[in-house]
Amino acid sequence: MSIFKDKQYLRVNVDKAPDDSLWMKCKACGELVFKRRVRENSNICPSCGEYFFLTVEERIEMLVDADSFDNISKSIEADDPLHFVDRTSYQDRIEKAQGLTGLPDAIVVGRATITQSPVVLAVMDFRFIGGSMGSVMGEQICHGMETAIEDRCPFILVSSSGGARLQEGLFSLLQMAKTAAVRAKLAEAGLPFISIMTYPTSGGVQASIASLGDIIIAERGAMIGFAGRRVIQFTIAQELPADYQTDAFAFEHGAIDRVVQRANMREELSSLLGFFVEVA
Amino acid sequence: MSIFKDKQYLRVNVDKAPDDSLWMKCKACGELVFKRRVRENSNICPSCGEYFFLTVEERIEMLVDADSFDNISKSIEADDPLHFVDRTSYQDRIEKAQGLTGLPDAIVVGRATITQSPVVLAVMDFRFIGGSMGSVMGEQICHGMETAIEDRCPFILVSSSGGARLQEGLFSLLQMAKTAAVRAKLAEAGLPFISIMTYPTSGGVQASIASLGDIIIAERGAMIGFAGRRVIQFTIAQELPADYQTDAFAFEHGAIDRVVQRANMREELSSLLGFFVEVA
Amino acid sequence: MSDERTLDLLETKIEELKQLNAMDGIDLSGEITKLEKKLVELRRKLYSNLSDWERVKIARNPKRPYALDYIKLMFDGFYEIHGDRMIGDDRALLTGLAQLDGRTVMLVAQQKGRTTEENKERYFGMTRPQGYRKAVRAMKLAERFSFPVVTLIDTPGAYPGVESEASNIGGAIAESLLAMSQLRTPIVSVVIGEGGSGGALAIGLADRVLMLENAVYSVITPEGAAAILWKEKDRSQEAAAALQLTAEHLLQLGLIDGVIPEPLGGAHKDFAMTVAALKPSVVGLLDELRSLGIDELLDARFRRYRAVGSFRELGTSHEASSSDEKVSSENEADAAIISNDSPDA
Amino acid sequence: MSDERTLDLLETKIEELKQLNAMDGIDLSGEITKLEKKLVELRRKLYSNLSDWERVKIARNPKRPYALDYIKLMFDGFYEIHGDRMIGDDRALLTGLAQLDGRTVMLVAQQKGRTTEENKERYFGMTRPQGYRKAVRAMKLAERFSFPVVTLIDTPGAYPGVESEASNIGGAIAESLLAMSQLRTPIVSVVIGEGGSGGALAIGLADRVLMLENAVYSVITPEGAAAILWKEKDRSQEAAAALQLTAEHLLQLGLIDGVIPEPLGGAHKDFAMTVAALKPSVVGLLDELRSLGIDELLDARFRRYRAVGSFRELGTSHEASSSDEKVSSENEADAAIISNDSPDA
Ligand SMILES: [Zn+2]
Ligand SMILES: [Zn+2]
Repeated sequence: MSIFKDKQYLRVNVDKAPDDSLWMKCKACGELVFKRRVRENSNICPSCGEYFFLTVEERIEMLVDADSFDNISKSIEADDPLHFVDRTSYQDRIEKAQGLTGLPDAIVVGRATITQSPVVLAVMDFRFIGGSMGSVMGEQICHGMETAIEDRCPFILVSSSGGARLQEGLFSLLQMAKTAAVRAKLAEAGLPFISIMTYPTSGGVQASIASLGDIIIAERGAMIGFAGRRVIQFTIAQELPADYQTDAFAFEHGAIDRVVQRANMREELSSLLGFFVEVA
Repeated sequence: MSIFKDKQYLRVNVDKAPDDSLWMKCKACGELVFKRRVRENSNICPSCGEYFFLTVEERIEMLVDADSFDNISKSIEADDPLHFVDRTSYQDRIEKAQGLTGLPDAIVVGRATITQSPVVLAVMDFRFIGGSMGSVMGEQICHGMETAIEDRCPFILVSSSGGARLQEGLFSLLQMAKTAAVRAKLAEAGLPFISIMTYPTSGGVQASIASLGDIIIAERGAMIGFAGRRVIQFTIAQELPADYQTDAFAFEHGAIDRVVQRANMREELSSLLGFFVEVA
Repeated sequence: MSDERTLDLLETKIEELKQLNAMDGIDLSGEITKLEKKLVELRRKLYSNLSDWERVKIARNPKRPYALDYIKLMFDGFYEIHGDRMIGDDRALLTGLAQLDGRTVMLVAQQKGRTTEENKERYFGMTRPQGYRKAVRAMKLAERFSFPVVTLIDTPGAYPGVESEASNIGGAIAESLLAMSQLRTPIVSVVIGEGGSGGALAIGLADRVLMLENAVYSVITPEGAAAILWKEKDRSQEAAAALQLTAEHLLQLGLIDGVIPEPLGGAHKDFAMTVAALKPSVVGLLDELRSLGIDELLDARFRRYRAVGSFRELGTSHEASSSDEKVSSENEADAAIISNDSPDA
Repeated sequence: MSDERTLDLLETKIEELKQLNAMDGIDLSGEITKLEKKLVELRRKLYSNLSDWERVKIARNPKRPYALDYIKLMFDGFYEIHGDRMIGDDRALLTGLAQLDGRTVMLVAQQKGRTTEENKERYFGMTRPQGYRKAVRAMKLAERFSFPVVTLIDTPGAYPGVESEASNIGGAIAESLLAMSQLRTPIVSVVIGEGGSGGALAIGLADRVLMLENAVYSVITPEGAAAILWKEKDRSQEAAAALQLTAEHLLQLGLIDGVIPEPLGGAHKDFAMTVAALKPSVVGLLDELRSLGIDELLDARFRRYRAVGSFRELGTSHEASSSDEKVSSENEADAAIISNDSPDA
């Protein structure tokens, strides 16, 4: 059963394909664990506590009131303004990612309620070309914020992204500016923006919209930062500490407000939204 | 000859008493130096380069166009709201400081021109109870900023202060808030505030008005910081680096815009003011 | 004269007598009642006549309610926000959303530690630059949503030292003052313990300022003043009196708006009673401030601070000094080379 | 085909011939004129057909004019201001007042170093958090006085590494974008050399964006793209072409407002000529922007950025993929785990 009321954007949902096995092997601890138990456990390994990626559907289901999510994503998909081809064409990457995720791009936006409080929620899907931000994601985020302004309700963004989408070149880079500009409108309207950073929130997403939350909450285990380990080793060959870009590092250095366990995120939002009831 | 056109506030000017000697001994290098040469050299030791304190008159003379200074200080002096007595009474300290400096309190405010640009200039005198900020100084600084707003011209403050004046208790502390509040009005009026920090700019003066300049210029050799060495050794017994609270330390850590030789300060202001000609 | 410890001992004895009374069926109730009356009387005597220095000691009493105690007892659902978004998070200054009487406020509160470990984490309640910058961030967030700001002041002073200077502690305090003077939402500050100089004022530029009865608020600690002005540290009691740093003095001087009574013996004797006295005052002030238009509020705040100061027309009310005595300017200067921030050791 | 070095050699030879001509009275003027014509022709041929990768190399040429060269040649009286007022001063990003055509502007300019020593000081032109925070301070200062802001972009990218992350480099870039989107004064940005990803854009959210003819502006360096997408570093030339990072491409894509022609061979061949081409464009744009009301200006800036992006109605212009091939999501994801900031080594 899909949590999306409106399924028009969902072509194929790989997760809905019948499980070919009831068991999975945890990449972190190597244990064979029962898939259903993993799912019931917020997609956290019951054996070692490792967080597995969530699909957009799983993430939404975990955060909002049952059946409250109304997908309002704009009916758009990536154009290919540069006719970009590397080892494969951008067009092909998009189609494959769509096939894999059942989503038009790496983000879904919708209206929902969290303990009856109306919100606009946007959730990235890392499986879709690394959750990278191209023109579609930029537009959907802005659409989400504008809907929040119309509805006079909070905007919540769950980031899971490696950064800008390379295949759209400067178009992608400029989404950082675009989302920042619309975020200013949300602030002018006096409406809260809650940014949730999950594994990973980095590059152009971390250096723009994700870092502009009134409140920034990291999911435990999130990787948060601008430049990845590879870039640093490539550029300045610096030794990196073990806690580099961990949630704890970001917290210690004042970049985020709170670190929250995945299983507690809904309650966290519920309690936070309570303070903003009079705002809307 | 006094540079003050209006001498009503000047009772005795110690510096005008006849020199009992043509020579002085430099505290820094121990050399006997010719007083007139020191004076001609911006009160800098011709032998070792040590900066000596400037009186308010000397400072003003060094900065503004000849005979352009018009003392507009409010005709006020310290009250003694707490009837403060330590080893001696506050009343006594005030009177002695007035006798020593010929000034009603540790600051003088006036209109002047610098290479023909009109400014309001306020200058502290460290000899007056360590240039400490009590109610009179707070009021004179605000009066200076308000005059700048009336005249639509820049405001320049030359700080030389150990901090708040203890003998006025919380009245002194609140001058930090008072000057900050009026400084906001200057900003709203779109007029520049140039803060010049000299030796020393510390405590409550550094932690309020002096740090709120649009542009902050340190005189070479300035001591800049919040808590003095004694306080730190007293409180946390920390070892302090040699450059602690030097101009170089403040510059390196981004607290100030520039460090300028005393002899070049007038030219510095002249060139800076040139950029603000269209503002007034 | 009896001091607090003696009275505490007497209280313990009375408790013991009560237990005896209950256990053995011996009727001591008459004696107990008399002793209890005596205790109240002695307490009243002791505390009705506290010296300023004794109040300093009460204000610093580690049993005294701290910010987190008020947060627990006076507010609902504290949602703490952390970090200055630049270099770090200061645990000596807490910021967060809370409900007061059913409405959201932004709390900015200085927090000391009770245990050695907690004091290490909280730098003995001394705020660092990242704390003031977090405070400014929190206050601007509050402004965006028209949440009033409530600040709880309790610090020996801003944290001194190389690390603080390297992050421009003075500039951080100054910027906080500037931000508060322009903040377009009501601000109420309460000095709940130690109002330590610039480090306290940095979050104390408010529309209304309250003090608890035994709180103190001063340009410098008595110890610092004694060392600098009297050149003798053990003159702290005298310095405490001279500085007029108690709530009562400051109310008389017109520098604060109200004094919140504490239970006999001090706020630490009864947290609930303390909160019961403070809460309606803060709620009432916020209601009053909310009823003003925002421009009216900011005008009034400006006028409040524009007017603060005590001076007189030149030469009006005392004779010009005829003293010929020359004082060393160095010595005099020395008297003012202080930081606004010299916490007691 | 002849490359730049060959032509430089030819130029030297012509100079030598000229000297010979002058010294010995031998008349070589006819031959010299012919050679000079030939040189111009060869240069034109070479540079009229530069590959994108060749432009990347020109954009990075250390002989190219840097911010300080423009400051010297194009502006009058640069008054540099330093420091973020919080933790430090970044020498890879300069801010200060300057006069342009007789009027004050605020310059925000990235500065690379030429010597090893200078590069150490300037972190090879890579901006740190204190640089972006200084930039925001400078821009807000400009706003207070209605001085327009001119930014000169020239960076391989923001400085990566532990120190930067510990001061929240990503947050600093984001805050700069937010501030620029709301800044109530005109902003003109010029990419004068390397526009390196988020580190460049952080000071490039402007009312008008110009690029020099041989400047580049890209979401990632060609080397980074080659490493991530092609998995082969020596595919940088191909990546450079695919990224459409040149001024000409970006103008065609509608992402910038104008291209400033450079002297034949690149801006480094003639600083004065470069400035002569750039200066009137910037002056003209500022005049145009100054003529707008401030709200109109901000509206237009908002619409500019609100509109940027290239996408299409779902399913409109290409067939749904029927490919059954399953790609590893890990592999795909990998393709995007990049920083916006991967300067070349
Ligand atoms: Zn596991
Ligand atoms: Zn000397």
